[in-house]
Amino acid sequence: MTTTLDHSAELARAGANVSTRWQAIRFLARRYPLGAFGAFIILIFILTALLAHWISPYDPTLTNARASLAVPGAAHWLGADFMGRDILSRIIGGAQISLAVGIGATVLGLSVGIPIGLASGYFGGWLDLIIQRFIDIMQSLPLLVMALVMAASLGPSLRNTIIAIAIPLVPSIARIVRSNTLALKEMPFVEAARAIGIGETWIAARHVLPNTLAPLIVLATAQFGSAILVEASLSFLGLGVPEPYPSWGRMLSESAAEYMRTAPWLVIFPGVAISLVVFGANLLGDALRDLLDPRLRT
Amino acid sequence: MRVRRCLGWAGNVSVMLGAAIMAMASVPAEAQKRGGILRMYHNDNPPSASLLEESTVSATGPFMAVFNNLVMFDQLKPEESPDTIVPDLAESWAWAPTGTKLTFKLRQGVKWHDGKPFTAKDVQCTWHMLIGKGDVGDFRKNPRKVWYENLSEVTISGDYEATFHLKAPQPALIMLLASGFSAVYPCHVPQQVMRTKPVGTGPFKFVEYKRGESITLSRNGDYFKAGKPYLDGITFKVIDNRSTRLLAFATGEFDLTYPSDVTVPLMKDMKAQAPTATCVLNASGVSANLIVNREKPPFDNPDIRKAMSLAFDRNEFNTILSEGKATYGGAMLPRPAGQWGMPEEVISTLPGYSADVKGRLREAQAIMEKLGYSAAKPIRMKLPTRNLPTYRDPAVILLDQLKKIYIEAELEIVDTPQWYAKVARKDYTIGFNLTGVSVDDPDANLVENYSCKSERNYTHYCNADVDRLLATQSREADREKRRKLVWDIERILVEDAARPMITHGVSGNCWHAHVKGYTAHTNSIYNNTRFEDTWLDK
Amino acid sequence: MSHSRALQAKPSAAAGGQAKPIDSIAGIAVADPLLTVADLKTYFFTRNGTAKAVDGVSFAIARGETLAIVGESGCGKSMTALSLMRLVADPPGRIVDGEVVLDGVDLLKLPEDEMRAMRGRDISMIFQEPMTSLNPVMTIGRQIGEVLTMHKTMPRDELQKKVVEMLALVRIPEPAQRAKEYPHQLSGGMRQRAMIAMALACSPKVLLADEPTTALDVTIQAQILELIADLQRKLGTAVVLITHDLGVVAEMAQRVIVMYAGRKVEEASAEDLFAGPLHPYTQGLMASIPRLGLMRGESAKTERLQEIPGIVPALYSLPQGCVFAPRCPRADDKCRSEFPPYEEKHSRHWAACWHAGEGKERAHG
Amino acid sequence: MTGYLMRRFALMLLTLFGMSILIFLVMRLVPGNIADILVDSAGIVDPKQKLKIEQELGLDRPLIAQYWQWISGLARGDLGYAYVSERPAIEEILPRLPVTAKLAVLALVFSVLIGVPLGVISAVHRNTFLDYLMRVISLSGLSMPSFWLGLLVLMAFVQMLGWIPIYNRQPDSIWAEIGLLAIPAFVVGFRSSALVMRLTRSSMLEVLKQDYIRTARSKGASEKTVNYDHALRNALLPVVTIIGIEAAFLLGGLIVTETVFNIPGVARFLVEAIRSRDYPIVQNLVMFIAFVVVTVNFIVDITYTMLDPRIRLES
Repeated sequence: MTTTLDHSAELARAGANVSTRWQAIRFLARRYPLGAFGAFIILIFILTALLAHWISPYDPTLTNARASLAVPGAAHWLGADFMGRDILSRIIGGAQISLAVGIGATVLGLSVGIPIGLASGYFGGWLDLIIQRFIDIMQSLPLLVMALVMAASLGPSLRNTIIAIAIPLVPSIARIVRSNTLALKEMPFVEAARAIGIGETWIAARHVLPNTLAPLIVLATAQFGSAILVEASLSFLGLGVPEPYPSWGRMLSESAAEYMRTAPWLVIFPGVAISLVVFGANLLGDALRDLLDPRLRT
Repeated sequence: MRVRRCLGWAGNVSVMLGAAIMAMASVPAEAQKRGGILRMYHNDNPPSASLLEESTVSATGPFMAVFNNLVMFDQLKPEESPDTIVPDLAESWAWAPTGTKLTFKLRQGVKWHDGKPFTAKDVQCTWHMLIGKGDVGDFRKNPRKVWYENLSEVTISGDYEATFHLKAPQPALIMLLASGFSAVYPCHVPQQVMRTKPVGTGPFKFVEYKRGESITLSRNGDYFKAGKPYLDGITFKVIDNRSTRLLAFATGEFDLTYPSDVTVPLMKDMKAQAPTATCVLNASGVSANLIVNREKPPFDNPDIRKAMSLAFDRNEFNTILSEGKATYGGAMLPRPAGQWGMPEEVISTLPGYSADVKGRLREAQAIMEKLGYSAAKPIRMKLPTRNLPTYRDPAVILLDQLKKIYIEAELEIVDTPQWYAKVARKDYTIGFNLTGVSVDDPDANLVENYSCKSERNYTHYCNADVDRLLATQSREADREKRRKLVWDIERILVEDAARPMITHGVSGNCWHAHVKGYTAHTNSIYNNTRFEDTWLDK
Repeated sequence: MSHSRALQAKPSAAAGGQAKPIDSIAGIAVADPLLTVADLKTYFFTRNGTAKAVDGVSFAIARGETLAIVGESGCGKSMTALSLMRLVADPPGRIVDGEVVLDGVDLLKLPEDEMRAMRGRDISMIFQEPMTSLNPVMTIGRQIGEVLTMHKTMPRDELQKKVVEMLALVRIPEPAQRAKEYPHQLSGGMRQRAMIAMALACSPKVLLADEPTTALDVTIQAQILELIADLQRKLGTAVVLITHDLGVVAEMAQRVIVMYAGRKVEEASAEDLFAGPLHPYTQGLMASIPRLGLMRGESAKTERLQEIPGIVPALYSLPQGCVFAPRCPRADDKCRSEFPPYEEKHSRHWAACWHAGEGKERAHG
Repeated sequence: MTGYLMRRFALMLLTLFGMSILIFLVMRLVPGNIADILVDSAGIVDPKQKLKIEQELGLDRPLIAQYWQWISGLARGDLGYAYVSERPAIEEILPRLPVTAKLAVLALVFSVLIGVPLGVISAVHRNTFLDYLMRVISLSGLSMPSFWLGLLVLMAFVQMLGWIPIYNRQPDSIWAEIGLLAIPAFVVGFRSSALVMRLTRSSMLEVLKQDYIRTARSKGASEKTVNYDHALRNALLPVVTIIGIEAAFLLGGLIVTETVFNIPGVARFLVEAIRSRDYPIVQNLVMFIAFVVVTVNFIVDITYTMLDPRIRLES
């Protein structure tokens, strides 16, 4: 009851031989084939980003006059853009940017949202009231509009893009932490901890937080996907990650859209990359929700 | 040698092609048909409708047709030069023997669009506002103030004569007055209105401007040039995406592309998509260049500046951006489109212009290596440029070239609102920049961008020798003598790496066969959109 | 509610006096059975293994008779009833074996659409939670009328009349008005009455009542039970009453089946069962009910209430041998290794226990 | 009930007030102001000219005074003057609203028309191949950036029909307009439909687990009656809430889609105004969007109470 993460009991009951981690993974993969596929996509994505330097056929920023708008072929598998930069290399490089934005914004959102939600739910009172109103305000704008305003106000850079995307992610994190905290703080084990004189902050951090982990993991996975999407949209509108970083969204934006007819691969491949990664994150998120949140099991 | 050949070829072909077609388009034998709306698109939102306050082609395109100048470049002649200047609101003009007084005889019976009569007072008002004489009201911006640095006052004699008084002779003043930007404004209309609902004397009246959507002009029935204009009106639909708008042109949604909107790589596709349309390629009057902060390390070191100049592979820029059709030279538009360009034999002697690209690169690398830089130990810096694709694309190529001389620059995309402020603060080492020139004349181009006093000399390049030579050439009436002076200035600018020039761009313009009486100019994109001669053969 | 009264209210004549066991059915035989359930097995196939929710249950019931199925929650009573209706959620549940013969028709072999036609018309069910068992966004009248339209064709106004009639029959005041109301506007007791009206609208042959009074106030409970008994007499419906409340059993049932962990462990007439429970589980159940002790005039002070230690085992990891052994005070090695056969220990009193009838005798006084 | 509504309304006003402060401050944190832009567009760097423009626009006044000017004007229905166009902001915003509204409504219709049936079918056939297929389709819809989908649709149109479905002039009739807007609306709606589908499905599954569904079955109701008469009726209640969330979601999608399809609506105008630091436009538009979101949520709340007899008939 203390944690829904512990699957060993369930695994054992199912009679699966889970003596090794690998077998546990195989077991889960069989139970959640779509989730496993999602995890596979994300894994490939992360590996691509980490190994970009070694697997990239060209330097993603290397221009080449002779390869301008090269058609996909042997030299450039996915073609080249107007400036002769290899699209495959740029997609591989773009994975780094997307990963940085996805993880950066999610982690930043969590690290701001969790304390806010904990404080709001655990201490209640006027603090809760103020935080709740503030969350209301933040949530009265669509995610993209909020990110847009923030991105414009911070100026275009990788760091600012991460911040701009993290800000609108905070309310939903704070909200979920708060509601879990409210439910948990009346639980016997929290009462017990309080009874033996453990400090309130310590209780909040050590006892309440780990128990909100499951919904947070589910939410974070979903937010990872939407952070990547929002980055793509911001970059598409010219307010995201600037050159020379090969951002997928910007690859799609004007310079690519200029060649929509003459060089469609400039529009197709980066879009496929974005969709695939977000699709993977969504599949994984769905499976994690099934796995971690038994109430939502279908 | 390769560079030079390429250069000459590119220039010749584009211009000759343009000129030939233009000549055909402007055959006057056909009888003009009246009526119809000219459907155009716009690639941008003009900042305002006030030509005197703006300096982009996005403003002249739609609004030049609302106004008249004193004089203008013949709309149907492709090349702009002192010889193609024709009367507009001025019937005739004459220089005083001292060369310091220029008197215009003005048309009578001309009416502003609001019905008020046009008089010499309006001419006086306009230029006094431009030189800051008297109350300028809410006239906010004055980008071409330096053009009239030499103008002390405008006097009038009666309602139909105005005289420009100069501090020193300036024969090229008449060229400046023929620019599309040199509109005559009414005294009685506040500037706020001129920015939003401009009142002119021109062939078309302003109807409305919906930002991000459209600009609409309608025929001025009272236009003082008899029988003109032929069109009932002109509409500009704003479409941001170039692919979209060019496709819309190809599918017949529009009659004419926006001036200079068709890039070289898209020309082929345009010809394939709209085979019956006329497409011409001309100098855009826009040069790609670098602004260099000579006070900030490492570019305070002349050796590094020299290495950078040597390292440019202009051909690569040219091939990627313009399929080799752009031209190279100094600050002035190169020959043959340009009137003032240096001869090829002069250009090839300039540092960093020799055809031996590899040799130059090796030389540049040697300089850098001597200073202790290498691929392992590069200079790291940021290279700012504006957040516009026309700036970004070439800047990316530049980054790649700088890498070869061990300068690892990261592009810093600066939003338009911060660009000039940043430059003014000298908050850059080198930056990528585009310079557009509306009139191919040193008094416009060089004075605007390199004289110490100019509002638009945002690099604050200031060289007393250059200023002295600028003043001398401006007074010089003999064109050949003036040309020599200009070349001297050009050499100093190149050697100082004032704004190292990369290429002078070319751009295309297309129109469907039924559009008549429109001519693309070969040496400017700013001065040919009066549309008073344009008609539709439908 | 007085318990002595409850005992008196119990019908004295048990049906099926001249009982003769039918083949393959271990248990009290019923002459002219209306519904016969034989060796019913309903298993749940879950990620965690197979749960045998109903494991070889057999019984029969005659027209107009009331049979009670008792046991703790989770012992398979409700699943037995749902299996009869063929409403076990599939997946994960499935009826894997057995027969459910109603009036000569084996329900388990019927195609789904024919089964559907039987539900509500020949066999219907009342559920435990009147709060949640009624559709919150439909009026009471519509929900009752729906049963009628599904099984009969009748003109609208007649339907309306019949609905009001049914509501009147279950003694809902102002029936015409109530028909237009939504479930949440009715009290718990009223909702259960409406539920009964719905179940009986087509005068079914068998009514399965799954804990019909558990969720209600004590005072209402008696009224509802009385209503069911009353309507049963009027309509001649056989009632399978599922409950954990032995008081209710005493009041309503002629015969009783005790279930534990999906199996039938004891079966007898109500009289016999209360007089002398044989299975230690039944004994435990009775000992845990205070009023049964009080009923016998014993002082609550002298008789400590007993509770059955432990909990019902998880159905997918049943122990070997007697399933009750882990909780049974009398369990020995034999119990733990061998499953006891279901035998007639006394006349018309069956049980599955190696030690049937031993000990605890004093509970019966 | 009225007490609840009053409280909700007060909270709504509070939220909007907070939003006004937030957006006002955030916009002023933006490096560079309109004066920079106006000066830059002319390519001049004279600080005197910039200062003059700032004075003209009141940008040199204290923030509190600027805020008060805006808010007090807003209360009077005066949105101030757009900096760039120098026209009343209301004249810039109002004419752009109808097309965005039409687009949003059409997109919402698409998302409901696609999302609800798919969600129901998916729930009814849960864990079958059909369910998996629909979930994968909806998930991929949710994963595609709508601008990319828009670009693909544009490319397909051009490639196949040689016609580009962009909004470059006011269509002749309302039907022609709807026909033209249907394409971008479909793009936005398809993406949102994924959300509606998923939520309908889970809502439907939740309902199908309810006791009253079992009751309906015990009455002999057919699967069709159970699914569409008993379950859907209940499952649609939370879907109504979803549509509220959708409204906000859609506005985000419209920003990029209006850009791709060149639709002269407010969403694209907002991006443009942000780029040119046109505070009066940005402030008022953002407030307007917040107002729409908050109001729609409010209306959804009311609708919910109207639709659910449990709440509606509460005294």
